[in-house]
Amino acid sequence: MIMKTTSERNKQTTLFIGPQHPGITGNMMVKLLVEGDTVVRAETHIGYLHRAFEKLIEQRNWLQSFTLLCRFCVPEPDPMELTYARAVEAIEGREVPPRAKYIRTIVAELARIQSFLLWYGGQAGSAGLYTLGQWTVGDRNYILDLFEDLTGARIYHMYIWPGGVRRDLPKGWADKTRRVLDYLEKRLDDYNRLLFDNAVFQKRAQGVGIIPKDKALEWGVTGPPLKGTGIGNDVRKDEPYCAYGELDFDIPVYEGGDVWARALVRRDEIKQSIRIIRQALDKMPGGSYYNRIPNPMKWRLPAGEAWVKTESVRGEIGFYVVSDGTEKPRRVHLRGAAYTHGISVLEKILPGQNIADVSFILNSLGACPPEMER
Amino acid sequence: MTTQDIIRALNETFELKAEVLHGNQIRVSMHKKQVAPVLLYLKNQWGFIHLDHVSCVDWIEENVFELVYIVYRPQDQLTVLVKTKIHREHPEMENMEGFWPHMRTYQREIREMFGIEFPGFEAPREFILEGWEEIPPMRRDFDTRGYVKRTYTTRPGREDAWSVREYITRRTGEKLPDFARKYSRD
Amino acid sequence: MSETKDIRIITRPTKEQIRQAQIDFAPRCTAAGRVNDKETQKMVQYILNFARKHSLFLLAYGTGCGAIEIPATLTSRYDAERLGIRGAATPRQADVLMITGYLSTKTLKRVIRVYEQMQDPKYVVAFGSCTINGGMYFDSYNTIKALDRYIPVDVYIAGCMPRPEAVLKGFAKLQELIQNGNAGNGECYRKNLDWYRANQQKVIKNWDFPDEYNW
Amino acid sequence: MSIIDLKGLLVPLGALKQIAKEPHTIKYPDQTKEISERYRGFHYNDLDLCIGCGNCSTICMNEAIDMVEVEDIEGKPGDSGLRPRIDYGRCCYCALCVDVCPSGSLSMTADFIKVSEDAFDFLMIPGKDNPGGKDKITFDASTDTSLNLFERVPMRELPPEERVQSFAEVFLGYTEEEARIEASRCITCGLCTENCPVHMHIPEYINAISRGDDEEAIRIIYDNNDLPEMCGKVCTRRCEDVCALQVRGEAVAIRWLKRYATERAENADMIRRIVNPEIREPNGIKVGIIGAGPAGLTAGYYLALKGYDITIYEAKSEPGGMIMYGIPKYRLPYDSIQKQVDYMKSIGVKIHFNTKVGKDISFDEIYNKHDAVFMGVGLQKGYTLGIEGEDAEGVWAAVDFLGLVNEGKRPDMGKRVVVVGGGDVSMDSSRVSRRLGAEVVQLYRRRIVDMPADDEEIEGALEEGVQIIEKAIPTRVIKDEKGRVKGMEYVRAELVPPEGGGRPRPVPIKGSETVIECDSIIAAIGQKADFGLLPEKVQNSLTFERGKIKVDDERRTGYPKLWAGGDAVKYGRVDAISAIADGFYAAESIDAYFMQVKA
Amino acid sequence: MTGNWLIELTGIVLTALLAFTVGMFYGGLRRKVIARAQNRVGPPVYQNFLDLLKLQGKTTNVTHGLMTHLAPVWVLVAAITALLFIPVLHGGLWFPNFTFKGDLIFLLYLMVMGSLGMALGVGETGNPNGAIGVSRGLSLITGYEIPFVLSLVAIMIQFHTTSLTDLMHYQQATGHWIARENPFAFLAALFSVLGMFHYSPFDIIGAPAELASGPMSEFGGKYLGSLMTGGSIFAFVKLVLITDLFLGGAGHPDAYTGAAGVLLGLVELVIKTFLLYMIPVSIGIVMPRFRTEQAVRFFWRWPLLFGALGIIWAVFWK
Repeated sequence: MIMKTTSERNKQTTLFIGPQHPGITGNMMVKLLVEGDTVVRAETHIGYLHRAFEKLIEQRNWLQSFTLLCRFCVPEPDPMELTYARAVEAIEGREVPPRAKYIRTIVAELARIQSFLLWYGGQAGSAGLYTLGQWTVGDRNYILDLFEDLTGARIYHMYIWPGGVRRDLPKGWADKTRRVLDYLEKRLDDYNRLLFDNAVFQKRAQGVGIIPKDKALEWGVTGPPLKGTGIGNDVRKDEPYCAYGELDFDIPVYEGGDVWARALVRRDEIKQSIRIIRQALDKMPGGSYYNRIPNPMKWRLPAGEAWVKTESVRGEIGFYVVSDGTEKPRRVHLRGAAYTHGISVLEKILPGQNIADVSFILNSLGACPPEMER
Repeated sequence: MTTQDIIRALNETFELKAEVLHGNQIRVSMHKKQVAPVLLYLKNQWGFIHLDHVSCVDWIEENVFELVYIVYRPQDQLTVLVKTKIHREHPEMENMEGFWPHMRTYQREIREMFGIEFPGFEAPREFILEGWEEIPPMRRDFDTRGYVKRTYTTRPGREDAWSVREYITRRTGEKLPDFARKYSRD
Repeated sequence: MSETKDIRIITRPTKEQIRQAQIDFAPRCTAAGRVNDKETQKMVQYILNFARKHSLFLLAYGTGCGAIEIPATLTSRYDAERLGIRGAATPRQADVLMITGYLSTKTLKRVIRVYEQMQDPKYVVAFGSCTINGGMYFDSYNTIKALDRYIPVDVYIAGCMPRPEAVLKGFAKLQELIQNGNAGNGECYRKNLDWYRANQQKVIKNWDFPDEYNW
Repeated sequence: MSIIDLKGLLVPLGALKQIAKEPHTIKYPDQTKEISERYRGFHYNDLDLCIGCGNCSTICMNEAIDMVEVEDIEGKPGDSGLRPRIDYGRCCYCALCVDVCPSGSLSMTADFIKVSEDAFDFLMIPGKDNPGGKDKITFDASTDTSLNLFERVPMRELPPEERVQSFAEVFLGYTEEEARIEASRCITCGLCTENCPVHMHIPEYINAISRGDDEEAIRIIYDNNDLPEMCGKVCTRRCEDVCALQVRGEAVAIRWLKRYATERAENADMIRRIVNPEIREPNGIKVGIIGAGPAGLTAGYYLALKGYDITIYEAKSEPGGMIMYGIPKYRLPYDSIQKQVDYMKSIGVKIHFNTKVGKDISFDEIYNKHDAVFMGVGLQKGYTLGIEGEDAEGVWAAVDFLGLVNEGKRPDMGKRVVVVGGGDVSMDSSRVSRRLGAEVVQLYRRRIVDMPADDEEIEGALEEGVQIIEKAIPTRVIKDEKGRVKGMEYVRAELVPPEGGGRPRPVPIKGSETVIECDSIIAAIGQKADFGLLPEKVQNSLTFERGKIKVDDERRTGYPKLWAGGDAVKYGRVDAISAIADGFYAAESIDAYFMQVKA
Repeated sequence: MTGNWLIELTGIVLTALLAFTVGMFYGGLRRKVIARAQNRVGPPVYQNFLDLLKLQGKTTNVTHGLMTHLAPVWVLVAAITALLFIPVLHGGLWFPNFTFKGDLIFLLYLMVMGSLGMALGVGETGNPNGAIGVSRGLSLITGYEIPFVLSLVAIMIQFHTTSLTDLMHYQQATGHWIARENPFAFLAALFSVLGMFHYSPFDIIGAPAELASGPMSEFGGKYLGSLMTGGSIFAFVKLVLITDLFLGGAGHPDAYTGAAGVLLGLVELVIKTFLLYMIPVSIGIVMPRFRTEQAVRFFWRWPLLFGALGIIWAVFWK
């Protein structure tokens, strides 16, 4: 078959990266038309993880939906819960106690760190450096342990719900968190020496997968890829939610728009996240952690709509939530960051790249297939 | 620049009724013919260069689809929700894939999930689904549970379950009339 | 009051009926015909099974959310490689197909293809609730509900998602089955191919692959 | 980059120093990591604590939880007898079921490993299949973290000082908002219906209220209760005793919600319009009913709906029987009863007032005139104290006293009143006496907590200044020379648990006699029926038990074509809702009987 | 070597067995070392044997044609043939070899043979990943072969011989390793070894994240087992070759005699080859993968320079 296509397309080969492919995080397919080692055209095919969440949510009530939502994007469930909770609170006008806001901030930032650690593994692994992945994914377990202590689960926490958070911080959790952060900070140096000081990685990453700065916003690029082009937009700073307005942190910005710049942004983001968590732990207010909702089976929201955005690891995610005044949502529509990154942006920047870099670029954009197709 | 300026500009230029939704979010509804000019106006004149989201809501009771285009201006975090309603029978919307590159993705999704056509839009029809033969699944009249029942098999072994209400009713001999039953659980 | 009991007997299935429905649900030939326990099986078979159980190549195919705990299982904290479990890049080299959670119909099509490409003895490990009875997505139009209707399954692991410990326990179970000669359903699949195909085609409406894909 | 980046080649080699370090690996299964204290693993259910309400099954969006029959567990009021079974082919471990469990029996454990080659192996009845889970509970919901709302919306009431001034209604009823909130607390399990004698459709009408469909709620209520407004105010609300929320918190205010709903219908016409019952064509069968109490009215109403020709004979001048004459107006205003009786009349129920059977009309006449007779005569006579001096002037039977007051009379009770007893009637007597301006002392044989009276009533009485002396047994009424009551002697008692077990028995303590001075004494120690209206041959064919008529499940007496109900029969408890149940089921039975005759 | 064919045959079998065992154990050790560097325990050292046994125990096989069928055999044969022309132990009676004048050049050819066979086999499977992998492999070979050849040429010039045995004789007679005599040639060869082993950063042929497993994509079961065996023997061949060329080889006809001598020689061989093997392994642990053109460029820069320097050194030495 390959011979046929080769002759037909005149030295051009069709190559399928995925859906079963070690270089793909999650489950998607990039159909490449390659000439030699160079990509001529790229097409993203999704739908392999479509679970029809948005249809299912129409069948669930407002509280039941929150268990589904965290499954939108597997590596990073918490921003989904957070965004949904904020959207519901916006429609209902429900207040969130300050303690809950701080706890939410910590959870969101821990989720960011663990997701970045996973990304380290993916980014280095797609370049063939498996050692780093073994370290970071192994150390990620320490954060998952924290989650386990706090929420009762490793991956799907189902912890942030409308009105606040589900349980209070357990005893000794803050100290444990600090210890883990100290450990991580030390390990981060190890990671960076292995990855960022590595001549081969620098060679691989620099000048690859460039997103032009002047097009970035129009292309719908957000999050680390946007900061890697030199534009420092971040929802946490622009429209502070949770406790971000009261905490001190910086938005790392690097010029270049290539994989390297994006990697540097992520490297610095982890440090900022550690800083945010430390501050939040220090400033943690007392009081209630949960503004009780009515009986969930009979909880009705007033008719209305809300559009709420959150800065996730991959970029900004948003929920468009519509209530028609019943117990069930009319529509909960997710705008995932990967929605643009994994499809339109990827298709735009892949042509001209080496096929060796396809999954490398895919990882650096933070494409998350389950988020794209829901 | 404030929300009021945008609202005034929209209202004066297009004779619309824009209003504040939450904080610095503006909501504006219009006829579907106006959507493209308004979006272009917002993008080019006012710097709403970031298309945040395109969503569709099925209001089956009113027999309309509501399309929502959310654009965002990064300088001062202003958001405009441009909304329009289109008829559910033969729904059509203007093809705006040239405005933003990811509009294409959104339009493909909406075409597949709601069956809204965009004349002149030439992307492959299959996007997320494969070999779909029913009505577009996100339409509210698509009965996902019925479809599941027809198509898939669930594991047997749970048929001995009781509804608590029914169980007690049988025990006590209570006769639950039909008009009351619809308020029962399950 | 007495009549209610009668209604129950008429309208509700008995335990035996339920059990029968379960038996009829999917072919079970794991134990049929090729039980070779320690006493009867030949030495060679025993040694081969020993090697098989200690050398499991997993196909790197993240079909669902469960894929997120696979890295954790394979990396330094839980290190499945010390048990001989490691990843393989292509179906030809793999022994174990992990169905990590829900399967959308679109993925199912690829999974079937991958499963058929794998070489005997091949094992299928099903992760999480979704593979057993639909899990969270029991009313979703796009995911299958019971995996053993479409491909034979050796081991199910409960959880959503199964923790790495549970995953390792699942592999331990698989190893036990392999040693006893009870794992590996490729033969069963071929024998009941018509039945499986009928089920598969019921949910996969478009059975053709893209042209270039048919290598 | 320089031509050779030595640093970039050498620095990463530093990673090799990890070779010398101890691996981070946890060698599962030889080593295990401790599972955190909040882990959400498999479920555990405390089968004794579980009440089978099925709320877990309802909240589960994955339909993972079935309610199934479990060996060795029998249903009883307040426990459906079903227990949750969880399908781990569905469960997503969200623990919403734990958070909504009203009894707190369901929790999650640190167990999470279940591996099987059989896909049918993943159904588990928590608690039964993992009895060891109790020691591994990691995730549970306390009353603080539970999603159930354990606190009831408080009912607005008059302040005690104001109450004692008049017979104005004490409880003011829920506002619409309060009712919606209170109704939304209900988890719609339906356990309460079992304890209701008439098995009202409680979850359904509460759900209707919570959804804002008050008129639907009224329709559902009238389906098997024709005196709901009365019930909404004075029902003994045994449903609330078995409410799922009552296990760990306050029961849903079922009675107040019923009251809220029924009060939406302001008059008989509105009731008629809202309920809009289906009335069958008249079938010409005549049924006579003796007594316009709750039992009689109910039987009459439901038979009338079925097309029967109903005539009720009532001795008094007002309908309602005991609820009219026995319950003080501050609890049940006159209008409430009148409204409902008017509605019944509009259905076609005929009531002959001031017609005392046995005096104005003979039983035989009624029996001959009608095809069937239902008798709901109630308990009209109070028990006497049975102690020395009880014939003194100023010693009242509570029934007589309350009847008199409800008729609008204001008997002179003097300054100090002693009430004897601990039931609802005694409370009514005490509180009415307070309203008549007397100081009230109430004597009860056991402790206050043992009182059969409604807690709300006891509380109200205490608030209004009624002094309750517990563990006090009256021994003697002290008369003055004119034969009037001057005081009462009582003796303190101690509670001795009987040998066979059961309720502790009060035993007098010798030498603890005390005398309290008083002007009147009200004996509220129970009532008995008066069957003088029945001819001897009828009486002979009936079975009596403890002074009450024995009836079968369908409220048939031993005498042909005679049904009986209400307080005067030995079936269920003595309260209005039981009487309504008697009337309701008697009506069904009568209907079934004639259907059979016809066929 | 003497004409006793029985001893020779035993020698051949023993050599092959030795190469196979040592190669497989090295594979296991490599996995263990990598695991420890990655903070984990790693598989047992004998893991590769289990893997091989399992692969051979696969009951079904898929073939795409004759060449696919032959490719693993080809690789295996090439490996064993190459092995036979390498003096495993210098002067050891039981580990003979068919060295002859000019065997170095012959070896050069033999070592490419394996890859060539693979290429032909993969071509028939039609898997695009395999095809790309093969083309990458061929580019890579052109990359590392040139410095390697230059380094060999330098030695040939320097010592006026194309016979491995002669080189070993020289080293053992003088006690000077060629690594010392011509360090530039040694460096060039060392860099080439990095490429030959296809470990990071030169694992571009079977790069999992890019090409699934490249040429191996369509080979499973017994094919993969044969490839694995061939690979293990090849690894041993490469290591022994470099040891013989630059590190003095192992065994000494005078110092080690009899069974004890053979054993001591083997110990020396294992130590030398293992240390040598650890070089590509360590680099593989810490380096990500090059792109193909980067890899080729890498070889054509420093290794090539070292090779050229080696020749200059050889010409002007003495």
